[in-house]
Amino acid sequence: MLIADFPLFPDQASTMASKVDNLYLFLIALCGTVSVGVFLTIFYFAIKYRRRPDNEIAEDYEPPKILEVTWIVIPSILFLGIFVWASWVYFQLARVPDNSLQIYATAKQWMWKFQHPTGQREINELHVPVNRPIKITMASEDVIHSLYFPAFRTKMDVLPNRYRTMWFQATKTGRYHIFCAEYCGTLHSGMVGWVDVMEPTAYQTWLAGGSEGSLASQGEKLFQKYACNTCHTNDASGRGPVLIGVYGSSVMLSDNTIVPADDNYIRESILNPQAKIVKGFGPPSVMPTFQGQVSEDDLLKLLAFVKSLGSTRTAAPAVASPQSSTTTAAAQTTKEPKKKP
Amino acid sequence: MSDLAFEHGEEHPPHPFLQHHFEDLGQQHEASTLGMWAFLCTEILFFGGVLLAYWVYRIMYPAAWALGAEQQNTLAGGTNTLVLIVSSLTMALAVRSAQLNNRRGTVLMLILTLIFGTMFLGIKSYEYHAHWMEGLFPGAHWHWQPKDPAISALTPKVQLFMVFYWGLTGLHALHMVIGVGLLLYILARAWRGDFHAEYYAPVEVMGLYWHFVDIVWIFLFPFLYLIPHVGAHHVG
Amino acid sequence: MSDSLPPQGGHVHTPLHHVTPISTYLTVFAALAIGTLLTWYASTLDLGMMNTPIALLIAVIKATLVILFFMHVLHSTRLTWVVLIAAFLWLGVLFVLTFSDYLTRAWPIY
Amino acid sequence: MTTTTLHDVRFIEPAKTRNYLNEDYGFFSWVLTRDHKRIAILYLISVTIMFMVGGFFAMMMRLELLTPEGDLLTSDTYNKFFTLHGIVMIFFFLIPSIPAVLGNFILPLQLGAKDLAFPRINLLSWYLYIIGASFGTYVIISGGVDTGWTFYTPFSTQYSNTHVFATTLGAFIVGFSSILTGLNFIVTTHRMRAPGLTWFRLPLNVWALYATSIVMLLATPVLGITLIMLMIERVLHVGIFDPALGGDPLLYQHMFWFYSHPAVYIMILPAMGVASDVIAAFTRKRIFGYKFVAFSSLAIAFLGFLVWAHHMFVAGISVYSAMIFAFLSFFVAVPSAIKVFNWTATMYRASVSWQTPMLYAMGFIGLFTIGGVTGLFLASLGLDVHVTDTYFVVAHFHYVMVGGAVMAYMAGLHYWWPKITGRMYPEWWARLAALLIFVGFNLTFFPQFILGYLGMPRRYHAYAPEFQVLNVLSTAGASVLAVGYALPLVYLLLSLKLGRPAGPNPWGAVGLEWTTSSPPPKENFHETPVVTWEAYDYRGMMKAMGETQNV
Ligand code: HEA
Ligand code: HEA
Ligand code: HEC
Ligand code: CUA
Ligand SMILES: [Cu+2]
Repeated sequence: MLIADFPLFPDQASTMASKVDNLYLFLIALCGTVSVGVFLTIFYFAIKYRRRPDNEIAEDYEPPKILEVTWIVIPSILFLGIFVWASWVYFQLARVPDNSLQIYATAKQWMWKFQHPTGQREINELHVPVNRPIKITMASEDVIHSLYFPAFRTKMDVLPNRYRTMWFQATKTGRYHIFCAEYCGTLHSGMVGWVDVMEPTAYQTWLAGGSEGSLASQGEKLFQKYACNTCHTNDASGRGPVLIGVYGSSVMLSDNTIVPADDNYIRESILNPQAKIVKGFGPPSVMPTFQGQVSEDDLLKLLAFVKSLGSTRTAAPAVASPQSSTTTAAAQTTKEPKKKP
Repeated sequence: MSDLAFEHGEEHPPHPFLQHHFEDLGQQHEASTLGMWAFLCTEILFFGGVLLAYWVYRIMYPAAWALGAEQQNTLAGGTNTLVLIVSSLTMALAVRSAQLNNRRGTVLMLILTLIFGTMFLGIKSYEYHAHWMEGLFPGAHWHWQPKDPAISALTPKVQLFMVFYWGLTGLHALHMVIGVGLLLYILARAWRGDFHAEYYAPVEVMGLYWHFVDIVWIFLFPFLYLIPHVGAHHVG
Repeated sequence: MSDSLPPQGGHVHTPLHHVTPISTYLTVFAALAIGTLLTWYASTLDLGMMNTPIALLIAVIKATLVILFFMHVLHSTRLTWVVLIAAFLWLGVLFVLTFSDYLTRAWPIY
Repeated sequence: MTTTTLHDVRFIEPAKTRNYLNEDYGFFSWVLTRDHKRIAILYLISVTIMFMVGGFFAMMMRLELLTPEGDLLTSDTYNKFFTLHGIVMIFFFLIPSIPAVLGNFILPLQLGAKDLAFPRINLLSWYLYIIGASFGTYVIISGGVDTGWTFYTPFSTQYSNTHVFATTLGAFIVGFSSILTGLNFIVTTHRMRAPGLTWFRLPLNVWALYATSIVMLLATPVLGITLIMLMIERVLHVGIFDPALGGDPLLYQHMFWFYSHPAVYIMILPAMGVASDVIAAFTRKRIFGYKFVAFSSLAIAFLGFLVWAHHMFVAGISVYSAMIFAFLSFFVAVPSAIKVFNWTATMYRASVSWQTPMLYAMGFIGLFTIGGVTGLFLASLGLDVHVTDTYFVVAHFHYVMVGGAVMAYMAGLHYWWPKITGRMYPEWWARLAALLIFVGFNLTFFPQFILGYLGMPRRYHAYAPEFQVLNVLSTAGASVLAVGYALPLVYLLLSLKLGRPAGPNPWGAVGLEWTTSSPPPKENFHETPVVTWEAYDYRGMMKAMGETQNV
């Protein structure tokens, strides 16, 4: 597929790449045949039946009507097939595998910031191990961006004020493009970077290089800095609910609705505590809003910390919050990325 | 093929209000009413767009919406609903009078419609004034806060509600103002005696427009003034 | 006009318009006024989840009355019906398909 | 007054007959005219200017993209250029092009009417267009706008510090111009058909314009209100679409595409109508499966409303919703397929003339097919994730819009030019231009498919060096294309003076517009026509012609 000096086909460097490419090649074959067929037929008719003195008047002939049915039914069936195939690929792109390595990303005009659970931070560079599913949780600090890995055939818009997750599993080591695919202002075309896919051992060495402590431990420091710990203590004595085991559980709210405590819930709890108030703690909630005080990066660290509390939940038998019954039920949904071995 | 030629027999002189490109008044009448209906389709989708946004956020922020509706003067809104319905009735009667060659009836009913329409706008401006004074105008001038400080977090969402309140009622009021202008024009023509059983399309078209504006309000009243606190009494 | 031709094309020759009796107008008006009071009254009751649907239902009935009688759709051509139904159909498309996203999103609310 | 018939072939100098052009003179007889034909000319002039403006931005972009580095334009300038290119080409050129120019001129003629139903509203919509375009021009002169033609929030409402307000206001106003045109067409088609002209005797162009008008009438208001909400948000800083204040940027996208997807059918449906008329005229055949083609226009108009969120597959809509929209997207392709195959089948055992309009029409079928099937690539969920917001999309929409709609516009312009001006254009120059446009077009946009699949994102002012070769090809193609478009500008203008008088029906085409003199008289027909023949009744016409010749 490669012509010496310039490529006609992108690198296939993820588990999804060949699946997307197969669909693409199939569509080229099918649609190519149809388009070329239409082209040639027109051209052939235009020459064969060109207007000549003996052909001034078109023949009094209509093709059989059954043709009409043919070209309604056959394309419809083909379309249905393509739709099913394409949706199958889409589902795979959308479903994050359970054992993924967690990475956080923040988009802002005009750079990508990545944070590893072990605390490494990178800008416009991303180091990942090969053959390991990587899950990226991301949000934007300003406008909509889109994180695009052409070699992995995946991209996703990054929205302000909301976490979204995407995933990929690289299959080939090397350096591949990262692009911002959603127009985001002046330096949109400069919002690019590289993803470095490394052998697991090389990745370990890279990880061992400088870090300010794991993301969760940085989050713990922030937890103290923002005085969260004054209310969220480890026993039920504080003014706020105990946060141990909250992540991944289902929380009963003061209006008796139950919501899952996922990334976006934690985020909202910090930025806008009044929006969803835990039963027994209001309304109103005494928790102040941290909107405008905590940066996206710090939010991610706090999130990582709250998540790390979740994973120890089985060990800590403490009653997590006033409605412990709901937390136990949801404990098995907690999918924590494995810590650094 | 000369049968294609169309022989145009000499007919009686054309009606003064028959436009040159129509064959007869019937065709012209049908064209104007269809035109107005088509225009109303556009209007339905126009209001529909804001209403869509309104509903999306109403479902997202029920408490703020309820709180926003609480700030409205239901008495004024309800009165206005009735005023508008009366004006719709008089408008319908104006069309009827025109259909029946009743010039005086037409003029009278149009004047009544005009009065009620203006009355609506009067009450509306009274409400607007009150909102403005209370700081319920979104943007830089906003200074409203809920009485209960515990729910002050809802303020930005209430502001969003008020955006829709001003937007929807403003759009509606704009239509009313245009309607009043059109009414004046139609009234002048009715006064002059332009309309009769065979030529009353302008009155009919005016009526369609006026009733449509009334229908919009029929929806706006419950949407903006009467939102219940569904299962969220704790916030209010 | 040659009479042998079918009255095709857009030519309608006589304005054949229905004149609605005053009593109908008054009845409709009364229904609208009652509907208004009813909406207001219903909103003062706590009907739980039913408040919104009821308010909507009353509004739809009122609007239908205005359309059918004040706007003469009841006695209008089929075309008018088609035009009207088209508008509401499209409005429905706008709402239904948009909500097909919002109501199935994992996290619809910020 | 004489009687005109189908095959009345008199070659009178246009200037010597009484017609809409020489009825009266002077500036005000034009800018205050209520004659649909003159309004069409006004539109023709304005739309052509806009095309040149949009083309200028396109050429500047292509020059910038000659090299990977951003060397010719600054990134801000580049961003403004693609935004202005998109806005000018879509709102000020393509949407009004076929409907407001060709439709305005031809629709009443094809219906046998003296004018559109509301001549004054027709003039009003031209003025609205001009006011909107003035806002556009003001923006261009005073520093531009950089949001992309899609005005995505929150960038457009909170971050961009260019002229977003004036631009959206301009787009809003042109929107009303388009609504009023649609309204006029619908009423005219229903109420002003000549005696005997039943629905199934209408040329397919009328069906297409009718379907287009439905879309204009029902989609445009939603854009209007969305832009108003955007303006309010921008001025008042309230959170209608700003997530920081509780708004949802995806709601903006839903509402924008609720208009803008159907809008692509506003562009392509009239193109399909023109293609149908041209193909029938230059094959001297009735379009195969007339009713299928007619109803597929309506089907496209309706189905086109159900697919808008296929522009949002990676934007954050729910997976289920994405599936619904993808599924429906495939089904909007079925009526398009019907048309493509029926046009092709029409050419079977036909009498195909290779005159310019037909060349454009054949180009249209081929390029629209390529553009359309790549639309299917994009509707394929899993594949769209990779190619969305890349040059693959850019190539797709230029194939449908330039290869499809603009080609058809050129076809129609040449086909009806003799009717509009009373003069013939120079055939050989026209064929040369058609060829140049076809070749240049493919050279410009085919490489972009490959670029897109390679992963080159759109709206990029500088790009990775490995993409250069294909970009150079594309720029080279664009230069050929520019020459191709410059030619008609010259020879069409010259033909006004030098062109051979055309006579009422230079193509031997069937249709009411060809039964009146060229240029038509002010009231279109010397006598109200009565229709007794089916649409595209070429056999009937030929027979009649043979008979009269034998007499
Ligand atoms: C005239 C304009 C026009 C037309 C007609 C179309 C037609 C279609 N478009 Fe296109 N589209 C645009 C203009 C247009 N589009 C624009 C401007 C954008 C980008 C906007 C932006 O982001 O700036 C876009 C973007 C766009 C996207 C979003 C891409 C993205 O951003 O990720 C998608 C996704 O589904 C799409 C799909 C389609 C489909 C399915 C059709 C169908 O209607 C096509 C149907 C036609 C055919 C399919 C061809 C004929 C059929 C046959 C010959 C049948 C035989 C085929 C087989 C059996 C395989 N288009
Ligand atoms: C009707 C719509 C239409 C038309 C006709 C065109 C025509 C062209 N377009 Fe455009 N295009 C869009 C609609 C259209 N485009 C849209 C909607 C976008 C997306 C914008 C966005 O992202 O927001 C886009 C984006 C777009 C891009 C992508 C920019 C980017 O994402 O970074 C490019 C790049 O090559 C491009 C190129 C061209 C070219 C070369 C032409 C050529 O066909 C133009 C040729 C025409 C002329 C050159 C003018 C006529 C010529 C003369 C009168 C002769 C004299 C003039 C000269 C010699 C200069 N267009
Ligand atoms: C003044 C006391 C106070 C402070 C300071 C405080 N919180 Fe809270 N927090 C509460 C209360 C009370 C609740 C329960 C009511 C609610 O949901 O708003 C709560 C709820 C939460 C929840 C949801 C818990 C659940 O069980 O669902 C999270 C997560 C949280 N807080 C995180 C934080 C973080 C992180 C900080 C610091 C940046 C912080 N809080 C600071 C009082 C506080
Ligand atoms: Cu960030 Cu584009
Ligand atoms: Cu689309």
